[in-house]
Amino acid sequence: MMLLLALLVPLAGAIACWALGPWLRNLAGWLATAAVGISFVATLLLWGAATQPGGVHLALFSWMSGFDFGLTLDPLSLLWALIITGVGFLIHLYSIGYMHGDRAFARFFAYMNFFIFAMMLLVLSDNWVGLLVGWGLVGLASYFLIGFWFERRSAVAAARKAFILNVIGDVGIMFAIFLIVANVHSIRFADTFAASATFGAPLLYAICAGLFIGAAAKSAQVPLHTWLPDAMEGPTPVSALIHAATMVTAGVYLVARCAPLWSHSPRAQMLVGTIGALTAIVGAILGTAQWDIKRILAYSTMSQIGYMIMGVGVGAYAGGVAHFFTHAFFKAQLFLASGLIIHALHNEQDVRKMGGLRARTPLAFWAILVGVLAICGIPGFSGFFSKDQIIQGVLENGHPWMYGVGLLTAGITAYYMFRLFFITFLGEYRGNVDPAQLGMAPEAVGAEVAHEPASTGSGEAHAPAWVMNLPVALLIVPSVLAGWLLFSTDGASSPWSRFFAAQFPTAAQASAAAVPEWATALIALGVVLAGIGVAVARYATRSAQANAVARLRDESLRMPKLLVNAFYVDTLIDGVFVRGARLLGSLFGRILDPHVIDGAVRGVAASAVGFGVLVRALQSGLVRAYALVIVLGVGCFLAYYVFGIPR
Amino acid sequence: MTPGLLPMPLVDYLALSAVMFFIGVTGVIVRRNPLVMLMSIELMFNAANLLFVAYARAWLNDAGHIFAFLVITVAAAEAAIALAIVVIAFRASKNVDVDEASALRG
Amino acid sequence: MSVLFWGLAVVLVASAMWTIMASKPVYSVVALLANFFALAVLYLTLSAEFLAMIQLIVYSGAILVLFLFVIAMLSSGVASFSVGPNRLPRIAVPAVLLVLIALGLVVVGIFMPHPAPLPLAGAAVNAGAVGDANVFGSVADFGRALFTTYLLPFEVTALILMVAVIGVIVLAGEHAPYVGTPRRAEEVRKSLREAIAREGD
Amino acid sequence: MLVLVLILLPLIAGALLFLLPRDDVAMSKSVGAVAAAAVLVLAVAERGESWAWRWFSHPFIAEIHFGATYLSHWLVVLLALCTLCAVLASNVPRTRNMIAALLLLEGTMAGLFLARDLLVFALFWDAMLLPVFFVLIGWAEHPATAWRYFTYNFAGGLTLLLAVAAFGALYGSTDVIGNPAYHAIASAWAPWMLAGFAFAFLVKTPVWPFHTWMPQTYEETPAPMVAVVSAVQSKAGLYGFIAIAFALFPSYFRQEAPILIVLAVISMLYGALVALVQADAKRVVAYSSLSHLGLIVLAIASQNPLALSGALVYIVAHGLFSAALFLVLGYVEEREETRSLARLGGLGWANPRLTGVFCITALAALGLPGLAGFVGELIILIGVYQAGLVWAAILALVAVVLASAYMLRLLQGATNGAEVPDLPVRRDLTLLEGLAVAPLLAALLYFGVYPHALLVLMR
Repeated sequence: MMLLLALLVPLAGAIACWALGPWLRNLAGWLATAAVGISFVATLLLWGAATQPGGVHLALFSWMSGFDFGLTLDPLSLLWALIITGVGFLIHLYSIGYMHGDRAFARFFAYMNFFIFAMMLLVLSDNWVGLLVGWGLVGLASYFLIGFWFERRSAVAAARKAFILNVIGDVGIMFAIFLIVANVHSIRFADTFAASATFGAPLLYAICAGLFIGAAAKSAQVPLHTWLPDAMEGPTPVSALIHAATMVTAGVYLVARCAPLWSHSPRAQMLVGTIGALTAIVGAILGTAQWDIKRILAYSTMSQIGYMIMGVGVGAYAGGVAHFFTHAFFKAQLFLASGLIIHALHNEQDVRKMGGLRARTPLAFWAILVGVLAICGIPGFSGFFSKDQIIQGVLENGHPWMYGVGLLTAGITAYYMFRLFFITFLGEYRGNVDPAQLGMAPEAVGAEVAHEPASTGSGEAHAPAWVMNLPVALLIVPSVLAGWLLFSTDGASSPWSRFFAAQFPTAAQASAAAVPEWATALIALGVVLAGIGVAVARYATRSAQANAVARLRDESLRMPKLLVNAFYVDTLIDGVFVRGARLLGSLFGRILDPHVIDGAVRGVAASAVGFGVLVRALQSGLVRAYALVIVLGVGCFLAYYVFGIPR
Repeated sequence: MTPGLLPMPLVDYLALSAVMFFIGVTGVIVRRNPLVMLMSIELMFNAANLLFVAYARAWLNDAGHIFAFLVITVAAAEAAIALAIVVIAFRASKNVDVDEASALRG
Repeated sequence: MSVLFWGLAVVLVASAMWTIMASKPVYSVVALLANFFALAVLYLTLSAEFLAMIQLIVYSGAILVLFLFVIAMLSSGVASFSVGPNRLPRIAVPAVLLVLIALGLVVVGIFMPHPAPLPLAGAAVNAGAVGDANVFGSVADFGRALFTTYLLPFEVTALILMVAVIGVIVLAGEHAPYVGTPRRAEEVRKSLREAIAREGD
Repeated sequence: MLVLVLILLPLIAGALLFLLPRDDVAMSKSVGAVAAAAVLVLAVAERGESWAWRWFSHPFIAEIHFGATYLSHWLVVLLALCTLCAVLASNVPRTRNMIAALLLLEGTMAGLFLARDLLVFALFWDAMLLPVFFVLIGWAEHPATAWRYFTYNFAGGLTLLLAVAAFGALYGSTDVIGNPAYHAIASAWAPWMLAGFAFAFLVKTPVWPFHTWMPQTYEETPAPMVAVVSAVQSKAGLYGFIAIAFALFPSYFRQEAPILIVLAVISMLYGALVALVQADAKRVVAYSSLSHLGLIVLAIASQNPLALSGALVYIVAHGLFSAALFLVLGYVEEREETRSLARLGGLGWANPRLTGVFCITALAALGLPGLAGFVGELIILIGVYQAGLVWAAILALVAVVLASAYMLRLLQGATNGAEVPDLPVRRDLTLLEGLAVAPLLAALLYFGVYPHALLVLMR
């Protein structure tokens, strides 16, 4: 019952905010926040039961035989549910301040609550269809929130792109469901996993590939990642909640949930690991070329999820899931803190127009500093533990090249995150410098100014400051400390491993790795420090600070086209699929339909008319001709009677 | 004469009627004067009547007479109407030729 | 008897041929009159007294006179009518051939041996209607049949005649709806063409 | 007897409406709504054997025999619901005549779905064209549309009639719908009869390449009528496939199914691709219908029990969301006075309630999980996959992706974008307009979560 409560209260909140929005006004924010809070508490109360073997299970209803629906709460879904509701609660709270004064304040919270509901449905379902429903609804919530400011063309386009790419993911999962139901005749996870040993390798691979298409679309893996940077068109709390902390990690959840399938299919593991590694490094490289603060964070999110996917893909489930755990805190914090900046600078998002913000937004300064340290994996901060565990896990599962990619990515991450930090907080404030001086393209300037119009100039005047500051401050704590859950002297007995002992029993098979764990940590630290060093040299030295304007302009203008255009993936997709589909549609709709098909129909009609014209000649209007024809007919008639018909 | 017996074999009447009928047909087809065409039609009617009467006599059945009577009535009606049409159709025309009246041409 | 029959047959065929071949309509009428007279005599030999009278009165007396009236009327208005269009059309030869073929077929059909001979008198073809041979065809006999068994067809005759009367009045009356002139025909043709063109769109 | 009431009540009510004053909108609307609601209540409340009714029986004279199978029961319920909603939503010039036409359509279509005799079926098949035809004559922008609609569908009706005549001549009875005794027919003429039936059904549904009458008809028919036509009349073809083509000629149907499968898959992709580039909002929905109905035809042609039961779900779902979509597009057109996607936009701020309704409808149409369309899609495709048509299932998934593309294009095109300062009509959704679509959306949601009642075949 508690489980149902945790699931449905956010839905009720969403409906209330949507239906009663005009009457609730600012109360809607508090209502929605309370709903998420209740959901969090309910989930927390189930902790004890969920960590028992078997977890909590609640059967709901059945469509027909084989299609039984229910909810389940085991350590994996418990972790996700807690993060979703916990971090979600803080972000809801923050949004009350951030969205204050927006015309569609209540609608925003309706969408946010709906998102929490959908996400809970996704992680609590005990069957594929329930998961898929959650999966689709999460995509829908994301669509609504990205396109929240729907009067803006770019937001509308970004929302549509996100939705369609997510549907591609849904479709992949649907395909996997066909395979599963055709072979298992049940949609429940438990039945599927129990039967998975009987699947042949090709079938297993096909199922895993289908599921992974879903995971890749939702978790922004190459090449289905292009929606994530565009998704930053949504309000900043949305970016924090959906596109950093929760929704995008659904892919990680899916792969971890299907650990029994993946464990039996090395080919699928290879596929997922490869895509994850590729995403990690591509995201990191693209992160170095961005100027929009939210886009930098978006690419870093993509890169970090690449890590997680790589981890869970190759079998390092605990590490991948742990990275989700820590990442949820520090990435949410980074986004919320950047939201503070954006808010304070009246919706300025371009880091080139920031600078010297340490004094103006001290809380953001500290929060981003902690976040950056955490994401770079500085020892002591949470990211250090989880990231190390993934990198080490990859090696233990026998993929040395992924190990290398992981280390390299860590270095690049350190570089671009510190680049963000230095440009934003050090030096002089550049907000009043002519944009052209900073190398910003004029049309881009126009676009930036138009950002986040609805909350312009309304936020700081009315909203109580603490609703925005408190969540940021609170998130600092887990950002630093969460990683310590993974710490133990012998690796096996950390609280984390004990928590997941039942979920991922195969973790114990860790073969003797070529590199011991402490060495990995040292190497990673070295690479990270090197990355930081480059960032310091380019942005933090005294000389760099002195002519920051000129340097930024230089960098903007010299940025490789390949990076600015994100490896042309978008262009390629647009050119091949979008234009291709439109071309075919025009061809069919403008040529085939009216000319060929209707032409054939008209041909039939024309032949009837032609026959009529032919016969018309007989209709001479001459009485005598008619008489002749009648005689002819009489003659035939007579001939019939005289000679009979030939038999 | 013997009741129920024809003065001549039935086939003779048939042949005579057929010849008359086809003379009428030829008239309708070949002539272009509407009046002559109408008269040819009367010929055809009469050929048919001849058969009715002959068969009535052969079978001693009144129905043939009655039908011949009806045919004469219809012929009268037909002649009246057809002549009216001829009159109005050619009242304003300089030439009397049914081939000129071909408004029904398709 | 056969002399009378064959004599009448010769008159009938000859007058029929004259009717369709006469160069002037008036001659046709005269030929047709001869034909009808011969036919009336033939009816008498078949003991159809009443019909023979009717044949003379209605056909010769009424219809042919009507023809003469029309000829007279049109001759006054149409110059060439007295002659009439008597050119033989192109279809005449095949038409006559066709007619002859049909005639041949009929004759073949009449004289070819039939599997079952035609039932003649005595065979109860229609027992109820078989009359007394002695009075058969007399006016009294005919009248009885007409007003008892065949009352309905007789009434229908009245209807037909009434329709004919109304038709003639409508057609030839003051406000005839349609006067068939070549010009008028061309107009009708044109409007028909337009209507067809509209439908075709 | 009940079955007769279902057919005659709307027919009589529709005829009686013409007695009302021509411009009494409120009166004719309430009479129409009461009649439609009565039919709905009767259709929902009553089921089972009390449905059957037959008049006389004579060797090879058509029997006036009506009755319901579970499929026709659901179709009649759908028909009654859609008609009720359409009557409520009617807001066109000469409303009285429109409502009368809607009721006449309801009566003829109820007769079609409930007919158990092929000849009666054929009779109603042609009769149901007439109300739509006259509505097109009266309201369409081009009269040619009406003729086009009529000619295409009547051609189908002709082959149907020929096939029925042949059937009666060969088997001595046409009282065979839903009669299991007549299902194993072997004759040299059977393929021709099947072809005659199939042609009618293919045109009516429609399936590519027999669809070209549809976009124009849907575009020019006023919203209430097109809602019923697309929601229910298109199902007549599908019903025919299931109840006649499949039930009476199983072996020949199996033999010819590959053709149907190919046409269905082409319909799905073709409709989706063309919908992607249409400039007119109603044409987008029209082509999307082609795509969606292709999926149902695919399900029927696959002959898999799971796919067939999914087909029933999707038949109902498609009926609900296409009716809702056309009604909503009618509302939008009333407000913006255009259907061109290039000129639509900005409803989001001006009409938030309308936007919300539009949103749910469009999402149902693109197969959003949690709404009925998704359930149908999923179950059909599982069945199609089970039937061994892997390639068809995969291509259907491509159509699903395309569906989200064109539906979002439609939805965003109409609702998103900057606020339009000079919107012709600023009025948001009125209560009556809301009531007209609310039952459709509620049913979509209900069956999306719990389609148990529709999955009869699998129980």
